[in-house]
Amino acid sequence: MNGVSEESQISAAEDLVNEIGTMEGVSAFVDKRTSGTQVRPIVNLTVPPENWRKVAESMFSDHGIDYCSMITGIHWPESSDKQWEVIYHFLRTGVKNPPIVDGVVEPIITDSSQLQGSDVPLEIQISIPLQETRNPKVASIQDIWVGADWNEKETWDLVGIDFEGHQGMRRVLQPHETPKGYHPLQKQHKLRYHNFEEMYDDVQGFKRKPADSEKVK
Amino acid sequence: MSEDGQNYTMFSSRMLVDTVGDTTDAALEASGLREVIGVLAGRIFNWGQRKSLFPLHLGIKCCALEMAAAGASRFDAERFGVFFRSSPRQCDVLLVNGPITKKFADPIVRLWEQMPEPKWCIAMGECAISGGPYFQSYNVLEGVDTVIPVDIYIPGCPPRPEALIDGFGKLREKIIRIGAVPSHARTDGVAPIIIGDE
Amino acid sequence: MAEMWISMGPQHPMTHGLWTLKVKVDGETVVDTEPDLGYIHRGVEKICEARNFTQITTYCDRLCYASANTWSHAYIYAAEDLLGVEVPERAEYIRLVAVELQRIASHLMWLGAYGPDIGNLTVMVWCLREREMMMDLLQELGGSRMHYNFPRVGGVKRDLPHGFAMRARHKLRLFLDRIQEYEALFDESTIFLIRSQGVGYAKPEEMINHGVSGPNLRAGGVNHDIRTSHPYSVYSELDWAPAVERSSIKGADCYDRYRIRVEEMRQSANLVLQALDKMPGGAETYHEPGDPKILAKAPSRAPEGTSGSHHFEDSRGESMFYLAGGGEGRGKMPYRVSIRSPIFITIPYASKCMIGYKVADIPAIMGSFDPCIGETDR
Amino acid sequence: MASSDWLNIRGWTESIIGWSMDTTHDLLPESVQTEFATIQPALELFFIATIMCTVVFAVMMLTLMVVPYIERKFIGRLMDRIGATTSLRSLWIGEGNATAGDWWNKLPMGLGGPIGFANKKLNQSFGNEHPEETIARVNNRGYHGIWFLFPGFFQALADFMKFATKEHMIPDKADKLVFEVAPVIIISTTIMVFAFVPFGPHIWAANPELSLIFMMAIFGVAPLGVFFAGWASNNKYTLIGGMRSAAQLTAYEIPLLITVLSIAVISGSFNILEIIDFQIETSDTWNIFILPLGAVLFLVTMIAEVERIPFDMPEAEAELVEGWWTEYGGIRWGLMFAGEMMRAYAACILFAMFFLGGWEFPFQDFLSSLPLVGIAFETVFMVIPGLVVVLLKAWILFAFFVWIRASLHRIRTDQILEFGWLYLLPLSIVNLVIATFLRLEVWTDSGWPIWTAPLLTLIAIFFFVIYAIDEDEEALAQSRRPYSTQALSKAYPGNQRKQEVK
Repeated sequence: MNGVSEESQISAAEDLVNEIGTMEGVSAFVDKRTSGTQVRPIVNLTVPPENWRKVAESMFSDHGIDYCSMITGIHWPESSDKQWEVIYHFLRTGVKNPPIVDGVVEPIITDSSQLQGSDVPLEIQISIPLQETRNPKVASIQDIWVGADWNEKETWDLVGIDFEGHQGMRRVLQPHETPKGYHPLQKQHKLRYHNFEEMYDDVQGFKRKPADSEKVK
Repeated sequence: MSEDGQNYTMFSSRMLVDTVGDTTDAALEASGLREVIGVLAGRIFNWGQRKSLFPLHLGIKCCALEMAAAGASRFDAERFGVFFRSSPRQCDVLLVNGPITKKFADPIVRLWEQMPEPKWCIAMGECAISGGPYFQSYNVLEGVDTVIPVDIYIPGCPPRPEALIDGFGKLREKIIRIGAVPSHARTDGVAPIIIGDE
Repeated sequence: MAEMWISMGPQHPMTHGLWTLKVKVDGETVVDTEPDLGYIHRGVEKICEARNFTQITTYCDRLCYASANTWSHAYIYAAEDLLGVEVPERAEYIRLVAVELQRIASHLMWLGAYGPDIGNLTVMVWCLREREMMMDLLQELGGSRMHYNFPRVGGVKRDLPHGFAMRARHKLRLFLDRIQEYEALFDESTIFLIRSQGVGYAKPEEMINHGVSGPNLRAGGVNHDIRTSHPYSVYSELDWAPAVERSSIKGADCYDRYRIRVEEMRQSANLVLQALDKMPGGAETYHEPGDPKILAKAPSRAPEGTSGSHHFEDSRGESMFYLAGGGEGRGKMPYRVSIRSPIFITIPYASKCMIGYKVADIPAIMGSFDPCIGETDR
Repeated sequence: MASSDWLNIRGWTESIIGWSMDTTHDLLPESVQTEFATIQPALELFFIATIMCTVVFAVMMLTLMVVPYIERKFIGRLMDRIGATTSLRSLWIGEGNATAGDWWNKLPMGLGGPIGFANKKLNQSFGNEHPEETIARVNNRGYHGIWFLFPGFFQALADFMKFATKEHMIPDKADKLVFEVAPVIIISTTIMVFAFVPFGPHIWAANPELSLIFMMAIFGVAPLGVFFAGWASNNKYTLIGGMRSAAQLTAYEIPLLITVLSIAVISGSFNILEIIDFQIETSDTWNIFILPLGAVLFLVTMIAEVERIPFDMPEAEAELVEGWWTEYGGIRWGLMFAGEMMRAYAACILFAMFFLGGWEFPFQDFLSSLPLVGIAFETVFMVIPGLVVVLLKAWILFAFFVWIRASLHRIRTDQILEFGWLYLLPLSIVNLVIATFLRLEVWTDSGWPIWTAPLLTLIAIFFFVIYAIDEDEEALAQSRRPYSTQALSKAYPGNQRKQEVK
């Protein structure tokens, strides 16, 4: 048994939730999910966009969350409470700087099942609902976690959520000459041949109707 | 020495080359040897072109790994004279092995134009033939033949290395039938060959 | 010579795949680099919003084509998290065998591509010869050579075929001896040592902050492996420890990244051998496809508001899927699929690692980070 | 020419030309004969030179076909592959089921008949209907074609035919004149090197007194063409490739010349034929046993001079696409590709000439002096001309080059230059000092004293073994890896890690 033990991970998740839950506007809870034979606690936070920057700085400095995994932007045009949503995923690697022994890095290869307290690795999922419809904005965390830099560029490029304070925002995945306002992952853009009838209608490409079009399919 | 302006040599070598060329032409014509040399040389050059098809070292997506596997030791493509070069100037087959996105459309056309004639294009894998699983995507062209004339289509996602080697075999058959002539001199109407449909 | 920008263009033997690295060069030393991705961006996230949960596995196979199984399993774990499915024990073991075999094949593809980067073609052909052995085993599981579409939400498509365990054990033991050949060609060649030791330093704490993960991170002495830090599947049942490299103070160089991957190949081979021995119900028994022992019943709709995510240890780093439920067809299709590609985050950092080294070092450094552009551009 | 054998092409041509000149002299009318007599020697010399040049060129070009065959097949075997299998057979069988139809009917003057007949006959005996071939194709065995048609041998010919028919493209912003001149420089100088290479005691084109210096001079001109090509094709990669080749070849030209000088010092003359005769007659020991350090140095500098794998920076595929010849295609690139092969071939022949005793069979004297078997060996040595021995040695050496190419990686440019200036240059000077010392002190008129050759080779082997075994015991004890990152690997003389960690 050399994976991280469940109890220590769940207790570490609870401590983190209690600490961060105290910040104003933040609602936090531990979501327990099973993956394979292991219970997997995830720290879930919902943060209003206004004080997201403050929460991010405190997470990095006080709670040692050092690894930004992914940023997702979702466009909820029909949903009632939010128009856009930005979901952050973080990992606490719980890795202290390995000591240097006679000029060589001596990595701490401890058996991960004995890890306790603050150096237990944790998963954190943060969702930020945004209300305004025209141009959604969220504070950028590029300078805290440099790993989030290209994630933010990609989210703006594909979903169109702007990140204030992000230097060098440019199109990363799309061709450079795509028109300004075009962000494909927004729900109003449809895939080609989205509804199959259209594809069948134009199967020979000369707008001819397929032979069995009147028959009830 | 193509333009006159660049021609620094006092003695115009092109004049010498032209005169020598014309006289030998006339002599061969008279002796009927021109026919013999023309036919035999045609066969030898055709054999040469067929037996050494250099594809471009261009890997777009998963079919690139099947291309590498075809070049490796189990399915050895080099048995048939297929030797991967990485500069378009030295290749005569453009093996397109992945989806062509809008961003890669004009670089691939530039690669195609950099290749000297006579050149052929093999569309390997679904993505190169018709956009494959990404035919609905906003960023993928539906097939390479929207930008480049294609000679051989190899279906499969990804096609097995044997299919790729069979594709080169089909290309050799096409070369032996229509000759290793530049594309403008080709008799059109020769439908592209699709592996496995005969 | 005045500084000039060279663009190592989309078609370039150095790039494993299609991307451009613009390099500002002063004479032979690299002054500044700037990656330009997006040449095979095919909008997989947009297409997956119009596909149901089983169809998406085929797209995830084709994300990173060198390790198709690891990516389809990463997606399946996230989908099971979204749909809340309990996977039978035997299916987890079969999945572990498939993923670890794919990790060996992916590392072999990397080693094969790294050889010509430094100038030796024999390594490529040897590694692809071994990779064929692994692909034969995976072909028995999934049916095709490269894209297997093997896992299903709630289990696996088919049980291990008859005689698979015997063939796998034989091939893995042969492979464990063959690794000595690569080490002879790499470690005992002085030229490889001077080309890779002390080249492309990457400091561990910088790497964590830049989001680099997987073998590139463990090469710097950081013991962070998703399989042990966030255990999933049955990795905690087998006894193994993540391979961590003891690098120099200035950080991990190309030689460490090479050593860590050769170590991981040995480790994956041992993991598969252990998994085959410990398989519940024995590796030789065969269950019909769809048997509840290998495939649990799974709901096919995810109501709105539910979400599922899962971190996964891919052969290149930490890959992750986030699925939001409630898409079209009353939830049969996901509302949003978000994919974390480890190489998409590593390439900007790797290109910054090259500053100060020679033009001839660019392929050595870039190759050692094992870029796979399929997953980068999604 | 002390050593000689029956294949005396030069002698024959001289006698034929001399006889024909004299007969023309007699046939001419009296009035012209005197003037003809004055120009007769010059005319004779001209005809002999042209004939001998064509003979040497023909020998070189025909045997050059073997070099790419060795390269493709041997590297294929090292890489567990079959390599090229293009053979003569593919001339008459079509492709799969497509054939070119009866193309011979288009031939005028009834030439078509015999060709068509031959085609049918060959197809029957060695064509597709051949039983083994179809069985081989059925169970997917690697079908190489009929073994005695040399599968793979004609791949180089097929490649060259294809190069000949490719379109010639000049990049529009390229410097056109230099773009055209550069391949001419490279190819012509490479072929001129063979003017001084004697293939046999009587098969050489030119044999000036200082043929060694002539050859080395011409050998060093090609890199100038490489630099021109790199500059002219107006492409960043080729520019860097051209600069690298210029820097690398200056760094290796000097140690090469000093090593060749030490050979001249040992053999006592600058003429290659005399060097070989020195090894065969006067000293009766090959120079490799006298100057082992010189042999190693010559090999290393020659590999760098010819830009093969360990020193392959100018056309390094990995980062420079194709290096200096990226923009060349078609026949110009084909000729430069063949020129590259010729330079490697010339390097192998030179090594055979300087160190392996030219056309002397190994242990020739010892074998023929054996009591019983000696006569048989004697006749064998009489029958085999010197040309065959030289070619065999060159091909075996080229196989050694290919073996190096298959197993070593590519060195970085600055490491190449550092290695050239800091290690090869001093070593070659040391080698020159040894050569002069051996020639002045140890050399007696009757030959080397008995102990010199074995002693020098033993010293060389001793140093080689010490240098080769450089694994680090305590590093091996600690970890399973032959070279542990932390334990300072001594594999490379002044390695970087030692300075950094201090």
